[in-house]
Amino acid sequence: MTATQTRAPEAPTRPTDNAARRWTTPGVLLVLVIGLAALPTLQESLGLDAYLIVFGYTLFFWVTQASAWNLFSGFSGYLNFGHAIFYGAGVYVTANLARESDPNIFVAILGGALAAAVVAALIGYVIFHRGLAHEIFALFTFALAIAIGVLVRNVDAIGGGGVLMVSMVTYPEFLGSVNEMLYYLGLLLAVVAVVAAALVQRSRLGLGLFAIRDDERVAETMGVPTFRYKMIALVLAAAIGGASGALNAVMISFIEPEATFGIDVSVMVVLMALVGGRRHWAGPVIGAVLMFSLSDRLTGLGMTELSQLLTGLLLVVVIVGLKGGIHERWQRRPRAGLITFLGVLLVLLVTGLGGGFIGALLFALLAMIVVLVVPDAWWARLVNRSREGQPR
Amino acid sequence: MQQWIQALITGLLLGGLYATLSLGFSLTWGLLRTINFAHFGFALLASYVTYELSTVHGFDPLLTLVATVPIGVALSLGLQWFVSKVKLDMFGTLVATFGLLLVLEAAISRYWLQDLRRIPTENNPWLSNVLSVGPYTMPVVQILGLVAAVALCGFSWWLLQRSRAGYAIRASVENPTMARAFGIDATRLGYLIAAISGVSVAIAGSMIGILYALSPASALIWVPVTLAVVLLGGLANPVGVAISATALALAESFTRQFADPSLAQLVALGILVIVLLFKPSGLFRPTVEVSER
Amino acid sequence: MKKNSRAFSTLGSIAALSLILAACGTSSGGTDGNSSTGGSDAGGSEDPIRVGGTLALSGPLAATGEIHRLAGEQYVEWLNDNGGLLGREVEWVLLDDESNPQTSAAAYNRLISQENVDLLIGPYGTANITAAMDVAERNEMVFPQHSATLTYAYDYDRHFPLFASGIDSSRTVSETIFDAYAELADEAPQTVGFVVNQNPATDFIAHGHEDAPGSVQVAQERGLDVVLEVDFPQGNTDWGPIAQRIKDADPDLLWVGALGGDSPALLAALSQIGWEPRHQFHLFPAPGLLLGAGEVAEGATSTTLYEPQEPYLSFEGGQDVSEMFTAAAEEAGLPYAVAEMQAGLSWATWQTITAGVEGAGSLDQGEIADYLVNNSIETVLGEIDFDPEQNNYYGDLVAIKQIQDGEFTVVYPADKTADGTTIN
Amino acid sequence: MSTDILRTDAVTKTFGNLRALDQVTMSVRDGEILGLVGPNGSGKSTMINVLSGFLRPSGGQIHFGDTRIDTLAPHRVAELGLARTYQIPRPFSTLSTLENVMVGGSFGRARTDRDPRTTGMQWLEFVGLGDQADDAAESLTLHQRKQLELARALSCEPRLIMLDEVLAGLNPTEIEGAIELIKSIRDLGIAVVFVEHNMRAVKGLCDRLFVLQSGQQIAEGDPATVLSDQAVIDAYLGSQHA
Repeated sequence: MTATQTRAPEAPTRPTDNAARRWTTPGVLLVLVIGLAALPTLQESLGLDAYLIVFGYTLFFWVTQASAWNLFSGFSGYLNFGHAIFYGAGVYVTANLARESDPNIFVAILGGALAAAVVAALIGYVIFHRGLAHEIFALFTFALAIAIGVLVRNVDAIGGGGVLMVSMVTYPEFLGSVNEMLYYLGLLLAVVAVVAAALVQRSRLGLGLFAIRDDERVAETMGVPTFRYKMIALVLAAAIGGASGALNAVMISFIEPEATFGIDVSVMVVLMALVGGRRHWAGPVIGAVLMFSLSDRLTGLGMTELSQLLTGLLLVVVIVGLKGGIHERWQRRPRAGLITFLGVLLVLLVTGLGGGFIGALLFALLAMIVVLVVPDAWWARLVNRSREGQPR
Repeated sequence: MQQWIQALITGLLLGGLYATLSLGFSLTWGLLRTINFAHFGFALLASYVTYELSTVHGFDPLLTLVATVPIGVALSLGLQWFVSKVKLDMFGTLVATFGLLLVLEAAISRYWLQDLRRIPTENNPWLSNVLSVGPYTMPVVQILGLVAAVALCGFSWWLLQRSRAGYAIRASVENPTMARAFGIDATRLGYLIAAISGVSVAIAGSMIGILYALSPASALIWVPVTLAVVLLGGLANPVGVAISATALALAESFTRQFADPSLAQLVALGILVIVLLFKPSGLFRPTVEVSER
Repeated sequence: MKKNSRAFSTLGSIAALSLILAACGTSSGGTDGNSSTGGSDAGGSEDPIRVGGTLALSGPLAATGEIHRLAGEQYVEWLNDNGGLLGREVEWVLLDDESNPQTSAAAYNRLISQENVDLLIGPYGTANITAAMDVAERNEMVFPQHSATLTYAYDYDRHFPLFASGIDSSRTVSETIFDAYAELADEAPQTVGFVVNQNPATDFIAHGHEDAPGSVQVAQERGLDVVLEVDFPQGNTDWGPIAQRIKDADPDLLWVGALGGDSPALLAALSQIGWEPRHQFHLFPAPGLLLGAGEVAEGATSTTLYEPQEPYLSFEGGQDVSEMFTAAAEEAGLPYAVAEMQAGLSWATWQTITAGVEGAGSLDQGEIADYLVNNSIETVLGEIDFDPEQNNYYGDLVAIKQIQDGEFTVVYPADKTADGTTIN
Repeated sequence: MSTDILRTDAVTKTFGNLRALDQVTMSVRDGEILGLVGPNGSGKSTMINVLSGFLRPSGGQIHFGDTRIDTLAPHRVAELGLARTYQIPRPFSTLSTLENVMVGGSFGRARTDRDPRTTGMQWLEFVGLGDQADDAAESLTLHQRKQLELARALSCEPRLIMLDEVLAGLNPTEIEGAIELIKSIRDLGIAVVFVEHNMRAVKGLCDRLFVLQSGQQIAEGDPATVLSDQAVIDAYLGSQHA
């Protein structure tokens, strides 16, 4: 067995990547990030409306939170239903900093990350020694988040007697208006979250977490330091969630314990990751883009019952039709999925039919889901018929 | 001293409601491997039907059980059919049932609007129908609720632990393949469990309709306490549910009486967090110990 | 089981397809947001003036959001029937903020930059108003709002509050409550018990904020003996123990920091343990539900800024809001169709927009703001003079109403009562 | 005298009031194949679980080389070079066959300078699973899963490997293949603890035997003498008559 030193093990995706393929994903992502970063400055000249900046920020927020959550829960199988604990820790760092003077946004973000990391370390240290079953862990964290909400409500030192306001924060001039600052920092945190998830997934830590997810005791006896790995992943996920929470406090400006530690954030990140796919860093990104652009378009329609109905139906359809989540199903039909998505997106953007960029993005994703949901048997017949041109 | 006993009574009566509400959720989770968030939608629908029949059509609120129980059972059976056909893992059922909850909330707010609704006092005799023993008072409707809770938990305990069907159910949950080999029809038994959950969620829903104001968004108020009762009581363990529901309700009641009502939920959830830290499977053994593979 | 899972995937694809068609169908109407122009013979042929705003059409605040939606729609209809604004038709672009501040802030960004609305109107609820006001301030737009009570938090010079309680609202509202009960002279309550919802709005009026005193301190200042002070969480599930503590404290005046459905539940619990409040005050109850509580609610007082009775009916638009709102509410099937404080606040906010635009004769935000600050505005709440020195707040117009023989009627101050009815 | 790679002193394991292991003292010499045999329920699997750290002993000590391991976390035990297979295969179901082996290659005693993907492929080929590398572990047959168990244990680069009834459920040809495989493992200088009911394989492979009955040691020594020992025969025959 010749000992030749080569790269770290590949990402455990189904098709073994060759070198060329290996660099396309990061390449494409880099171009996307640069494009997104340029958006605010090009916004006027391209004639896009300024709302895209705010939509962009909130989209980055959800991508960050869903990716951070998945980094621990998706990879390790311990579904955390109290992610709002870490998000809320970040929010309340900014809120408490803002009690005296307008806080510096970077101090707030780092403080939020630190606070969330400390809270995660505490919770992790206590819980992981107890060996809670996965579903008990899930609902234990759910109850813990709500208990912390009630605690913050009643402890004036943290909760400020129930209400804290964040109106202004100080930040470097070159970031532009508050909305642009939120956009840029939101994009930065989203990139950090996604890159962290991708790096973890491709590293020894990722392999260890996947092993923990499938059979923790076997993983432990094969040498995986399960306690240490669960702690590292949880603290990392919490830090990113806390940082993003600290930034989001500026957007909410009215900070209340029930809303911050309530089920909104905790349940939404789980839905986004489960819908998008838990086993790959791209899963929560796709889930976040789909769920948020859907809710954004639907709030625009002003028909509340319809939007609730559509969101509920979509959840059922996707979790039933695409068992492992959109990304996993996409891996079985990568070309067809991508062509549908890009095709529909371009058509809608050109014709302006979908009601602007966000509508086009949403319908392109929904079209891709339809293509992916079609069962294999039908798909095979469909593809063959189109190739050979005559019906079977 | 009198306050202690009155707080004890109030806690017991509240425990009855918590137990009835949590029983179905616990059985579905423990025996049917489904974390059913639509459960809270079923309860809300039952509350609204009770409100509608008593306020608009003048029926006695308790009599509306004749309508809400069949609805609850039908919805639970329908869900069980859907879940058994669709083959989702535990967390897949959670997403699907959360979706169904949203659909139910949309339907409810379509018909009853977003407005706060409550049965007016003249249509709701149960609000003033109170049994008083010395200085202590007990609303009769909550006593009936407690009786229903004891009956439901008792029956499901007897069914699971002492009846042949119960033995078959537990066997088929613990080792489905082996059970099927012995000819146990798991689906039929699954429907039996779903029916029991349907009855209990409907009774709890109607009780909530009688006692509280309703709005389409109020379904989720009951999620934390139900999770606490189910986790504390051990999955699908009817006796565990009954005792943990009472324990949590008493803790809340005493906190409200002697400390401050705003801390009640903190005390209840605090107990849960502490107990789970020392006994991860809850105070009582789950009915079916998922064997270490 | 292959056959079944295949069947379900097909079902999934059909459902997803229908989703797309539904989404396409609904949004192909070009502009987003259901705009209600109402009115037929609106003036002017130019494109309509678009007023943007959000309301809680879903989530915990939706019950009251619904009232503001109906009142707003009726006003726009009335406005377009009476020549619209500057001779142009008015269109209200309404989005749902789902009772969530973050959604509200994002929606106002959309209204301003995507919908490019000409004017803004605030959402419902203190949290959502605070979030939306930041967005309005960044865009220097006039921001009239009807229901924010945390008066200490707002210093934006183009924000126009219609919750007419003065800048020091926790003190002024409290003083008005106790002034009303002082009318009872020797029968006035000596002891008071506080039971307060932790919601920010009710908590602020009851406990105040830092240097601004709330009702508890004001009661003590006035020599009343506070025999009970208890907070309950939003979504409280048991009223028994709270009722028991009230019975033990036995206050002359039961001061309930109520929101929505709290009051009837508490009164039911009190009647079950056989305790009748001698005097009872409820801060922001859902009026329909309180009346629904029947006999136990007799004598209950609450705050108001508009009631469908004199003198309000003779104020500017007082008659219109009552008739149009009640008709629309009955048609929509609301269980309680009476136009009261919330509907009045909404109508007054729209009146402020109309007065500002017509007075300034233009849609320029600065001119509208200047006009509103320098002129008194006639509204259903009465005459209002926004005072720039007090962050555009003004005098206290809060009145106290009481349930007498199953009906609400204003009992204090005297100039707001119909034919001199007094508190009992 | 080759040195002892593993030594247990009076190891006990109780489940409630059931004494699964009762004061068991045994040792495994470097490079040898030790047969751990005994009737069903004699505590063989429990012994492997305890040795590998999967279960904590209730009493007694275990030494691996000169390090005491019964107080170490199981992953520390694996890093020292002790690996095991499971009687009922427990693959990482959502990972591919190669990824399963890469877990061993990335942790355990594997030196970090070696790419686990390459070493993983080598071990897969070694056990004959070369062309199943990218299949999902879930899709493997029972025999293939047993081979995967072996490959996974070997990928930890152990000094001692414990095989828990790897022959159970295999047809004769598969058994022959497995025996050859175990011989080649021994040739790599890895000590083997071989838990097995197939006496023919035990006789063919083992240098020494250690016999357990209801948690207690009843015999030890070379296969020929041990299998003719009356107590051992009674233990097996006795169990057949009971």
